[in-house]
Amino acid sequence: MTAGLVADIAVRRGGFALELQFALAPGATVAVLGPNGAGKSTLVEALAGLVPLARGEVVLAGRTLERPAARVRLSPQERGLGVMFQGYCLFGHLSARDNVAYGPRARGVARARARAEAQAWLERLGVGEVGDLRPAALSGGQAQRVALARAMICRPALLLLDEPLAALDVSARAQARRLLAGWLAEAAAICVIVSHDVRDAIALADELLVVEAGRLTARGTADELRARPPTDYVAAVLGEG
Amino acid sequence: MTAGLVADIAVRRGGFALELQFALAPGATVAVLGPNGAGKSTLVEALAGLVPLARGEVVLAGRTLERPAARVRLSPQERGLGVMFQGYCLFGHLSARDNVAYGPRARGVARARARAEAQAWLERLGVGEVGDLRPAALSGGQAQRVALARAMICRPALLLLDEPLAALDVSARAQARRLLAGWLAEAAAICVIVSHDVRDAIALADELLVVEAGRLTARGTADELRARPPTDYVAAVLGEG
Amino acid sequence: MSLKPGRPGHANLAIGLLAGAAVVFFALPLVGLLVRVAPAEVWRQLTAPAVQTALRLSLTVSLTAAGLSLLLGLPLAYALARLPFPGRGLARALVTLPMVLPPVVGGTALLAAFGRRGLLGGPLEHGLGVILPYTTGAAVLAATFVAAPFLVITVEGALRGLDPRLEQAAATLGASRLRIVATVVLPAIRPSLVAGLALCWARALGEFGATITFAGNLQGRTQTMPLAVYEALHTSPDGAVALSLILLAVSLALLAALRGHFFKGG
Amino acid sequence: MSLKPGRPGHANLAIGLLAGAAVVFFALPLVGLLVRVAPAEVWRQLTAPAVQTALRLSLTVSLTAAGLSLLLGLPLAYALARLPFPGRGLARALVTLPMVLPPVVGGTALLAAFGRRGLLGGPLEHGLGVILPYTTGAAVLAATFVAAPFLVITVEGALRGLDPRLEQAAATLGASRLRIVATVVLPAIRPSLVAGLALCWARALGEFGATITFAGNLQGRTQTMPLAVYEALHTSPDGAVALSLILLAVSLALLAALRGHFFKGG
Amino acid sequence: SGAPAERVVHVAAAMSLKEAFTDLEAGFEAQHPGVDVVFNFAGSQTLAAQIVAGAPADVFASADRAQMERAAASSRMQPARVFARNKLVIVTPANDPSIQGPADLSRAGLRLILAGETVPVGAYAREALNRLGVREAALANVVSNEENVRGVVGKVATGEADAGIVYATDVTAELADKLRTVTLAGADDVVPAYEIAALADSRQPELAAAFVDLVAGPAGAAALGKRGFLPP
Ligand SMILES: Nc1ncnc2c1ncn2[C@@H]1O[C@H](COP(=O)(O)OP(=O)(O)OP(=O)(O)O)[C@@H](O)[C@H]1O
Ligand SMILES: Nc1ncnc2c1ncn2[C@@H]1O[C@H](COP(=O)(O)OP(=O)(O)OP(=O)(O)O)[C@@H](O)[C@H]1O
Ligand SMILES: [Mg+2]
Ligand SMILES: [Mg+2]
Repeated sequence: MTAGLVADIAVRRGGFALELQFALAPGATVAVLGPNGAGKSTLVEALAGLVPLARGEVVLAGRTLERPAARVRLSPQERGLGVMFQGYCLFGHLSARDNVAYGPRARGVARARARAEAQAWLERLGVGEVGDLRPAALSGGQAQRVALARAMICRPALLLLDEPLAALDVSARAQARRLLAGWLAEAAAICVIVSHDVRDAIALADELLVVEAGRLTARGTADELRARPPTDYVAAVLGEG
Repeated sequence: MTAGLVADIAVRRGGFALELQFALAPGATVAVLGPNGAGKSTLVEALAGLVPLARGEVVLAGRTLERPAARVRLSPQERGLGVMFQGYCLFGHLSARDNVAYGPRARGVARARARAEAQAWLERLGVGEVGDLRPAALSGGQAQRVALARAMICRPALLLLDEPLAALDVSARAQARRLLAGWLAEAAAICVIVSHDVRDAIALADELLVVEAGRLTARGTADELRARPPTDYVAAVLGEG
Repeated sequence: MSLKPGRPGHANLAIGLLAGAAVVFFALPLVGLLVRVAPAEVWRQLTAPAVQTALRLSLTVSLTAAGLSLLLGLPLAYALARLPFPGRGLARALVTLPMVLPPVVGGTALLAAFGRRGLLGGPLEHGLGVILPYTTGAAVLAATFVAAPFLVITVEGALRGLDPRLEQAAATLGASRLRIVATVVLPAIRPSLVAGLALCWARALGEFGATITFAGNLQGRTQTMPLAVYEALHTSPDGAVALSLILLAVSLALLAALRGHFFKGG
Repeated sequence: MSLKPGRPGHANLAIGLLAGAAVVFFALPLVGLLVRVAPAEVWRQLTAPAVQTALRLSLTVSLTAAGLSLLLGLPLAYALARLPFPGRGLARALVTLPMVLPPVVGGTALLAAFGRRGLLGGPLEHGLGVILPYTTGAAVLAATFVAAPFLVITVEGALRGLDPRLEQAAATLGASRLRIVATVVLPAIRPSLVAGLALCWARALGEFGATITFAGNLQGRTQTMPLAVYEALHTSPDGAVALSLILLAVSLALLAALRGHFFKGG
Repeated sequence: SGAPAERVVHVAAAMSLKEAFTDLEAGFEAQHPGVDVVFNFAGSQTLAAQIVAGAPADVFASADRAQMERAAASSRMQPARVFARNKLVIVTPANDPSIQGPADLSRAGLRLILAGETVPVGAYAREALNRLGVREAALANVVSNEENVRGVVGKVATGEADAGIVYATDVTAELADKLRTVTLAGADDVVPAYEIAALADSRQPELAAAFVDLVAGPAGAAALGKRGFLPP
């Protein structure tokens, strides 16, 4: 039994199959790279408990989150997660601030305190001025930062970020990277960051996982992978960074 | 009266105001760069006729699309557009193929021909295998390419693309860039590409327009702007490319 | 604490209990009816020619009313939800009123409008030679009057909840407004549209008070199943219950077919 | 060709024409009623103590029924749309049946279930000392039985159309299922929820047949406005119409308040 | 009905007349070839409302004078004739022998059902109770004022009420085993009367008159008598 994350994942979705295993040490941050449709978002959803495993298991800090063979499956609520979705999934009827405050509120924090904390997060990410706007009135980059704040505010044990910086402009991206890096260094959380931008991946993660067509095809630091790229995709993507 | 696009735009949206003027020659492709919340998507929506102008005018190839002073406002249908939205806006009840075929069908193309054409576009963009899937079953990059195909298939006189490549992986991005560049060279269309990736902008556009806080702050080729960046943002963003 | 798949948590339990109570509340009266009536009686009624006539008429009238409700109600719902026009609030209120009016008064109101001495009765009779009361057409109008609001209100609610950006995207692709409604709006709200149509049709099928007042109770012409039930109640309560069970069975079959068609596997 | 803002195109015209026809169709009968009745008669009725009693009772009964419908109907709608359970299709069909049943037969069914000689009547009477028929409670049950299905079906339709990813996002944020329903699901379908509630309440307010059959007609206890209207129809048709207008005015006010509350500026 | 007839006579008749009038239909149509009698059975007040609003009827048969007068106020009616009478009885559930006469209706705790005072049978019942001197006490036992006589019969037959007052003709063969009948001894002079009239603006005045004559004549008396109605 390890203190980190053990993921042995087999998921079917329509015609697509995801099958991979990996283990992460406590406090580790990995970036998941891979071509479109490789299964990165599916991996995030499987870890979050939103798509059921066909086989395998997910164990976090010694606690079994899911193991179909033993008919164990914790609900997303019980997993202690923070998830940022690729499509954001903001609540359309709530203001940006109340979107961010949603997690704390669900965990019993009083409304005023939750809102104040949410506003602080928005400001840290450079979008303090959109607190009162509904998601429909947010620009793409503003919405992405609201979604990022919503995932991080609860200090989860497992943080899953799906393309957290893809819509951000230069300065917002630098700011968000700094914030994320600082938070990860300080928190004991395990963090899985999906990104197709290899520079973001290298800046944020200790290690890279490469997923192609539903399989783990490479794992290592950027330098290791650049030195011996196991697939064409790895060579191409690291050539960019 | 010019044969190209004349845009003199003033739009209010909640507390945000967009005010800028520019003219483009026939066949021109420009990239619009700018920080998050600067008004890039609002510009696209104004040109498309989805948000009304408060003042100003839009004239395309000598035809007035909108001029509030004369109480003229063509509907989006009458403008001869192709628009790719930042949030894609795919039709959830249609397959990817039928999403792409929607424009031709609306213009009277027979179902079978429209579908065949749509499938050809999907294949050109490297997502031929998702033709039968609904948008909810698409990965982020797949959905983006479906949206791109949907905007381009009708050979519009004015093509508006809002972050067309943001979710694409290395190889898909290269493929899409090539396709787009080829199409633009061949078609007589005017194309406005919103992007926060300066490399995409440089690869695709003859000229860059920079929008900051609702105003046009710079215009020129990448080299011109790099040589004399008028604002910090321009310097930062061109430092990246 | 670990949850096996499908094992309900506390909330599921609460929701399940209340939902179960609701099902029991709806089921019990129907069971009560069922145990009261001998199957032989149902069979006897089902094979009676008068009953078959009433059943056919009920289906014709209620389906025509549902069709009319679609024809008039969908544009109205769309206009209420999407086209700003003066008096919109009033129009919306107007549409809800037939639901509140006791049906018998609804029939009186229809007479006041379309009866021979009504507002339009004279022009209709002398201009077009049409006398509405006592005709199958009157039964259809009565059913439409009481049932269409259910479609309008349901669809309008769904339209208000629909993201307008889908319609905008379709507009930029060159689709006319009618095409957008047919190919984007209606498919996007299909579950609510089906619900509204089911409500509307069911209400038309069960309609009684406005029909007997405006269209009379004429066998073969305006005597729908609810009117036949009413007539039977007078002489043979068990026969009336048997008739109602037949009506229920028919509507169950039709609703199941409707849902099966629109929600495969639902 | 240039379009000025707000000038309708062909499709707008077609939609507008049909919507206008619908409005006329709904308005004409009401106008017919209005011109028939002298304002003095409305005033006379409004100030009659018996009418005030009936009005108060109608509001009490219909609002309680709407509340009960929410309490039982929302969980049922949620279960039907989101929780797979055996017999779900049957349960859904069951809920639609009270809409199709002629209300008088609905009342008979309620008697068969909760009457003194009904399935539960014995246990209720001897176990709890409760005799339901002829009580205000019976009127509430009758109204709930016929009206709740409108809420359930409308809300279920809206739930089916709702993107389940919002609920998933809320679950990852640690919200319990009840919290998700209250803070994400219901707000997201609010327009349909309001529509369903309006339909349900209006149907409860207009309810007549099941009430008189199951609860009887006793002033101050079970004589709601529709029953009072029906009684007046025998002797004073104009009085009955005046009563109906009062009922309409009250429901208009309440519906306007409901919509005003839920859709500011709608 | 049957083959499409050239001429149609619309007869609007009180619901309680359904069986007797239906018995008369075939004979009338045989006497008048090419004529189709179409009945509209409903509560008298519903029919009166239709006539006031101009519904196209030829004959109206009402269960009481009040609704006939309402219809006549529209000046569409010919003079009316009484063509049948009825009798009031007390009904109780078949298995409940406790009620023996009108005096038992004032027993405390009894669940008594009457038609509303505006419904003909309800008005007659109150008048009868008045004659019998038990009006106040009996009315205190009323748990529901039904909209029509069928509601009274149904509730007593299912045992939801202990007693009701209805027309003798309402205890049909189908209900005979569910109901026990007790005579309202002492109120024999309260006699419900049915009225019939042709409409003045009938498009078939001769046929309408002929149908009225049939109902008010010997054939009508026989058919009505068979269903338990009393002669006028
Ligand atoms: N609900 C679903 N039903 C069926 N197939 C699905 C579903 N969701 C995803 N898929 C398929 O699974 C595959 C993996 O999708 P996924 O979203 O995990 O890719 P991804 O690696 O995140 O790609 P991207 O970089 O484009 O976001 C795709 O081929 C997609 O079409
Ligand atoms: N419907 C709306 N109502 C009110 N304000 C809006 C609305 N839509 C956009 N805005 C505001 O307008 C400003 C410009 O938004 P826009 O979407 O045009 O930015 P953008 O340049 O596209 O940014 P990004 O790169 O993040 O996509 C933002 O501050 C946003 O909050
Ligand atoms: Mg993805
Ligand atoms: Mg944007």
